[in-house]
Amino acid sequence: MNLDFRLSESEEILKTATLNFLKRDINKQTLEGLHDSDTGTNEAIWRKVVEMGWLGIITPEEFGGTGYPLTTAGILFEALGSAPLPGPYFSSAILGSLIIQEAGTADQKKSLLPALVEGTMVPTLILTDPWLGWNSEAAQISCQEKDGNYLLSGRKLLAYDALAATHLIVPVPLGKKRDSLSLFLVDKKMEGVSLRKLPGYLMGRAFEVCLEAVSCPSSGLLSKFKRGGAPLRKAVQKSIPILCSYLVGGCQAVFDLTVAYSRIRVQFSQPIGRFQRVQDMIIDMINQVDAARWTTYEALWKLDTQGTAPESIHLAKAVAGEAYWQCCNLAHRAISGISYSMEHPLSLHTRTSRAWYNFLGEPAYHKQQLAGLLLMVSK
Amino acid sequence: MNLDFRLSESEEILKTATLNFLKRDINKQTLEGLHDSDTGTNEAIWRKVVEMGWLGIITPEEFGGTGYPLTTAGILFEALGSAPLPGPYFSSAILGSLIIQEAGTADQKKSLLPALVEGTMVPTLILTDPWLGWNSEAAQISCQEKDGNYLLSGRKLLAYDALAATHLIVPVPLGKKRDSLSLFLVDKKMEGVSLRKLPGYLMGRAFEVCLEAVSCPSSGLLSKFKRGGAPLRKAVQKSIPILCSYLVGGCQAVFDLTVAYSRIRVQFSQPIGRFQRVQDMIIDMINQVDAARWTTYEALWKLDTQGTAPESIHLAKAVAGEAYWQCCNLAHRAISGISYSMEHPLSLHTRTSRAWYNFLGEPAYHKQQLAGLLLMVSK
Amino acid sequence: MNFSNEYNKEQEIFAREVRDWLEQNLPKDLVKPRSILKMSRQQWEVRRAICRKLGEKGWLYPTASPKYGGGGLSGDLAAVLNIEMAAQGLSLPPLYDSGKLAVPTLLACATEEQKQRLLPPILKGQAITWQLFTEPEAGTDEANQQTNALRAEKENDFFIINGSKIFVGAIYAPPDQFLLLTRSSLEAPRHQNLAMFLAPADLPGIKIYPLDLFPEGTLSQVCYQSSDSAPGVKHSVFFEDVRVHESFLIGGDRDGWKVANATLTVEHGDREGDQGSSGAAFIPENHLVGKFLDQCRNNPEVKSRLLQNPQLQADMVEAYIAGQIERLFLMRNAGLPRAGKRAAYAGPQATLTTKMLGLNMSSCLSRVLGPLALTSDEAWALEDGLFEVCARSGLCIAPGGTPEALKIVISRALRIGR
Amino acid sequence: MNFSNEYNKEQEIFAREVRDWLEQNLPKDLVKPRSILKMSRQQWEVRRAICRKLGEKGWLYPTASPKYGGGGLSGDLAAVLNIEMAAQGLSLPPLYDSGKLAVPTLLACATEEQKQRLLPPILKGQAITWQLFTEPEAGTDEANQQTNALRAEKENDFFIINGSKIFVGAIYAPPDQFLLLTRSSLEAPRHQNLAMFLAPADLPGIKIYPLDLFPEGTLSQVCYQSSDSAPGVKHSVFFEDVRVHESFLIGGDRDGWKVANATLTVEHGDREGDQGSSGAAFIPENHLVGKFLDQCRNNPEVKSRLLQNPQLQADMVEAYIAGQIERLFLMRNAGLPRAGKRAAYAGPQATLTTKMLGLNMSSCLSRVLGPLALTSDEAWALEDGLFEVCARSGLCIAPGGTPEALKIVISRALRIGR
Repeated sequence: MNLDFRLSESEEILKTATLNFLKRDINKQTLEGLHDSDTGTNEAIWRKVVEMGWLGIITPEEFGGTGYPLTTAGILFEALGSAPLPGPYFSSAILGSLIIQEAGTADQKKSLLPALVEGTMVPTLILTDPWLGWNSEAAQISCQEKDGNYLLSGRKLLAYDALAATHLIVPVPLGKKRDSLSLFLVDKKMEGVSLRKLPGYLMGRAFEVCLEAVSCPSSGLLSKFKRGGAPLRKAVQKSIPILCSYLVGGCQAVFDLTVAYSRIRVQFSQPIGRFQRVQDMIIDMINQVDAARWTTYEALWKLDTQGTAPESIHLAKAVAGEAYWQCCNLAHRAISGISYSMEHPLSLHTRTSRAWYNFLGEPAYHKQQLAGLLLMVSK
Repeated sequence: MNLDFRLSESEEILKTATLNFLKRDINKQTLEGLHDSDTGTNEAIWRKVVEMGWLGIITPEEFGGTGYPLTTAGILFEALGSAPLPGPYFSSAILGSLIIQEAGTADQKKSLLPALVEGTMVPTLILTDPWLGWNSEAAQISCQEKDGNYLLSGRKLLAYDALAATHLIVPVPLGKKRDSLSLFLVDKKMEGVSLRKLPGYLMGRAFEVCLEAVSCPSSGLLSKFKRGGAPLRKAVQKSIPILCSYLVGGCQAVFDLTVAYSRIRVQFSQPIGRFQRVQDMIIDMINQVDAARWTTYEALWKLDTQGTAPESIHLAKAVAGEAYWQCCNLAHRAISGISYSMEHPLSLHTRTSRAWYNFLGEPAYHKQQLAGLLLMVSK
Repeated sequence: MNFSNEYNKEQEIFAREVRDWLEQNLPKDLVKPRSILKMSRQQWEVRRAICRKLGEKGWLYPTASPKYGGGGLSGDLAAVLNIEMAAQGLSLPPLYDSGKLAVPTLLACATEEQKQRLLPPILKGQAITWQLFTEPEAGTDEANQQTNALRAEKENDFFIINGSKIFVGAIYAPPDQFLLLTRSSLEAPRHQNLAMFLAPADLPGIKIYPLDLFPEGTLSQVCYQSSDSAPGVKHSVFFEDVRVHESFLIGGDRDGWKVANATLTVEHGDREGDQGSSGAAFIPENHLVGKFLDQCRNNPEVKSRLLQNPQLQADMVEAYIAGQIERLFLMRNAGLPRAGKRAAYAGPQATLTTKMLGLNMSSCLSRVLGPLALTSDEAWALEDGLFEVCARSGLCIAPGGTPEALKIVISRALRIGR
Repeated sequence: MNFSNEYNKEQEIFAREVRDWLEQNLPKDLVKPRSILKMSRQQWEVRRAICRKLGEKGWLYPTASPKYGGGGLSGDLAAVLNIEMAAQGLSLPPLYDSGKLAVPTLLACATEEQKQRLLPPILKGQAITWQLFTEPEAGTDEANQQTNALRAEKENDFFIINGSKIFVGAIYAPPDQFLLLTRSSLEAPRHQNLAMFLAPADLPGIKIYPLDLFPEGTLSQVCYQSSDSAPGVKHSVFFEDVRVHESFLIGGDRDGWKVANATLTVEHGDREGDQGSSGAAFIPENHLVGKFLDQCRNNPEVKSRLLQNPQLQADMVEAYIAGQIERLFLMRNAGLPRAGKRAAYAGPQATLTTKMLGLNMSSCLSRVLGPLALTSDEAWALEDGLFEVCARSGLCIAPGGTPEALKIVISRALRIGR
């Protein structure tokens, strides 16, 4: 028993620096603008993000990154979630980097990862289809070989960060076996690629992506042909707890602003936090915040020390995804009136909690996976 | 639109008479004794029950009953649930009578139903097995023909009211088809029948029944051979909302005693009902009580006017079963300390809510049935 | 007992009359907007015209007394009218109008002279009313009014009004009049310091600004009947030295809280006191739950999601159960008073049930239907964008009383709270 | 960060020492009863003897100061001791003893003379203590004491105690002493009118009666570690003119509430203030959830129920999740103080979580396992009757603070409540 819940020195520095940056460079108006934009970022911010090294946080040093453990990336994304800062940072620095690390050839890593770290190559995974959840069977892009190139055609919904990205990572199913798919890295500039943002206040930056006979050279094949399933799954698994960290940061911020309001808002001649009904909402919130936080931390720790942690990953996303959603609901109930204003900080969290709820598997999906693990695994 | 939620005159009279009887003849000590007994009743009470006509409430007049609609029986059982009065009244007067009415031959009805109404023949259905729920596939009794008789062997768990009964209605599966089963009426005095009560404070009067080569004459066959499934299911369906009425009576009583206590119990110099946390428990309770009541009433009304009402029946049992359980939980939380005493009226309700929770299908079973109906039935 | 919701003979005859009348009188250019925010001013005017026509016929407030311009219909026939309007995609009234709160308030508290002057314009559809109770400092605590209405020093048959209201009104300002709660004394104790007005909305010194809120109204307003009667947009209203004559004061100078309670009782769900539009026996289907279950049943992709993840079936069943309970509570509330029984908690209980159902549905939709429940995309949105609107509006449970305010009312009705 | 719960080298060496000692010192006739109510007096005496042996060794209250008879061990080594005891089916202490509340109370509030006189008997396992706070009129409102302890008119170094306590103690009365909260003044204001005693239990005028309750203790007492430390039976204690010398008074005549709070903080879940037996880093597995999941996994009939009704799988997963969250909260509470961080709400939050988990489990068991979860039948009961005990004890969430009392404490810690 060597429980130790301190942050490392570099984690403390990273956390402070990130929170300072958010405080100094991202004022309320900027933040609202980013949320209403189609990319979630802008050039000035992007330059600073590259400077601060966010994009290379888990990319190995040999490729220009800092190669921090996942836990450290979790600390960064927890800080980002507290804003909540939008932008393709998770898509590129975490999910994109991990896919390239897991699936790419030595040459691809050498050429792609440094560009990713420097922010000139921004990949995003085009995975989630409606109805079928996020797992790889869902992919619906067809692929034909022609003159040594691959012709990709099809339509994908709910491609997150597709406008901010320079490249799309497109899984293409080939054959009936679960893992039998290929991963293509498609340059968005290629002919036949088109995007359309899906409207909806709570939708987040999700796009419909249309590929019309996009001609992808064999060098754009990230994994070996038909061998993309396993590395993709591994990358997604490792990414999930970092996404959860972002949600934890959001939960905590929602909790904090609700508590602060409950101390100053007076009704019936006393702060509303004195009323048991409001207290119960706040207690419900802190229980969910803490559950999200500690399931996430443990999943990160297990991944960093043991490499895999299927139960913990499912647990973290099931708990954190639901927690963020419900904390926003509870905060709206506690704060009421003004919280429905688009100018209230809560509304940004509410949008974010909805947008990320289904990404990489909604809580119900992960609970179903847990049920499978609990019932099939003999102790 | 002809909404009318008044009780009929005979229903009002029945309700008043029943509540008066409970008040006058069943004092606290008697009631506790009945709950601790193995039959739930005694000779004196049984005589009065026969006099008051409870046992014949839904048995047609031609067989000595009063032939009231199911709704009227619901009013009676709601009153009984408010005590809560134990005893084999539901098993005999409702479930037993309906099975004989649905499955019995003309001769059987003529011989059995008058005896049932007079309280000399007391049937109980031996149906619920552990694990497999209450539906007829669950039966695990084997049957052999020998010299024109049937030899029944096997063990059944969770046979309710088996000690108070004179006869056991035993479903025996014969073949693979769902409805392919036979219903035997087994006289408990027959050789080879043995009973053992299952211990447990919350268990109710449930028995393990053992049949060792019990020789049942062909006249003991209630339905036609292998044709017992459909009438059994029909009888069970009609019975469920009346069982729900009993649960509704229990819910309401638990609510009433909790509200009364919250008005007089003083902590922090005020009645605890003034505290929002206690109020919220009470509001949660009344919501559940009313949901149980009105889903039950509507199911009864539909059965009386339309003959079937599958959704409404599943809805009523899902809601009422859970409501009674949860109302008891909430009442224990609101009342706390003294409510854990075996001498507190709540403890009788808590026992009863647990004992009936699974009988004729636990809420989860009925919700699963609803899911099936919702998904398969095209509008 | 009788739970039947079918028309009897008298009701069927009246229904035919209503159908005929609607066929002849509904404008041909009536278009159902996708969401209240997409209703054009022109379409709003079309509905305004329908109001007037209904008002002339006495069908805008069908149960109100004909003496003042109401229809004098029974609750059952009013329910028929509601059902037939709903079949045309219209609610009653067919746009947002706090007249249905003002009418019972006037009937309970106004003088006979005021009734004769103020009721007909409402009942005949000539005047649209906004309820102006909520203020920045008066949310759940509605008695905490800071908008002052003080008698002028000279001409003291006039009040001078200063202050502001928030979260009021609906799309397309201004209305014709305000049902306006104010503070009439700076000294008198709480609950004895208020005054209520039904005042014109076009007096000098009144300014109205729209608010940027992300829901378009509560879920029940948006989804229940027809989105036409949802607020769509809420406003701030500012009063600067606005002069209002005492002939618009309802009740006495210090009676505002008593008068407000005549309004709030109806708003919190007491159908019995509701002399407004809805027939006492009108049990609306929960449109949202119905459409959601349709998707589960009939959309093969949703169905396959449900079959692949059976835990989602539990969400579906809970939505079904909640919808049934809500329907039965409303039915009970309609039917029990006729049986001579009445439970004071029943109205707010049903309203609370509806609100919590809305909140839960806003989560249930995303869980079961997935992220497409959040988009209003013309090509991909389900049920023409209904769910996207609901995902936002389900969160909005404050208007008409927060759940916490309703729980205070219920606790009082159960004689445990103060 | 480090979530590892495995022994390091020092811990492994100590664990071996403990295992050896236990093997040599645990009586051979130690039998684990099916339920606390089935523990014979003889078996209780066996545990009583183990207490004394542990006490001599300093292992009964391992982290307490050796100066008074404690073990002086680090929290981690105390945790090892707990884990090794649990492996033998024993908790620490191995029977119900409010000594673990009395010890931190004495350390915080007693005089040095009192510490030297009163601590050793507890720490050495010679004296069993019952906490006597709850009264008929003092439940959640623990300051509302009606048991009077008034100084005698003559010999005013003695207090005369009159009144009664309820829901106190455990199976096999009497204990050796009471941690007794009383009212010491009929005039002084609330919170300044109380006095605390650690008084002998055998004084003239004390009567103890068992109560007929259907649970055998809270679920965490019954299921967590070992049912040995569950109360099993609760009692009423009556005081009639009982004379107690002031040397047993902890703190001043009017300091009872302050002293009680030193106790309540620990009882509500603050492990940091807990100078009692349990090691700060000891994270017990939730025994009940574990056994329940075992059934789901390994009992073919339960598994078939789960596969037939997938909605039940949701219950199973919720139980798993709740168990994990509880474990992580306890782990956090053990680990955070070492990181120099402390959240005042964290202790009562974990206690509340445990209580609500118990309440929910008592329903979950019946839903998933069916009615057999309710029987204690020798032939049919699952897990040797554990679930039957839990179905009753899960309902019992009052002892040690109702959820409502804990929410008051949490709200105060979050600086929103008073």
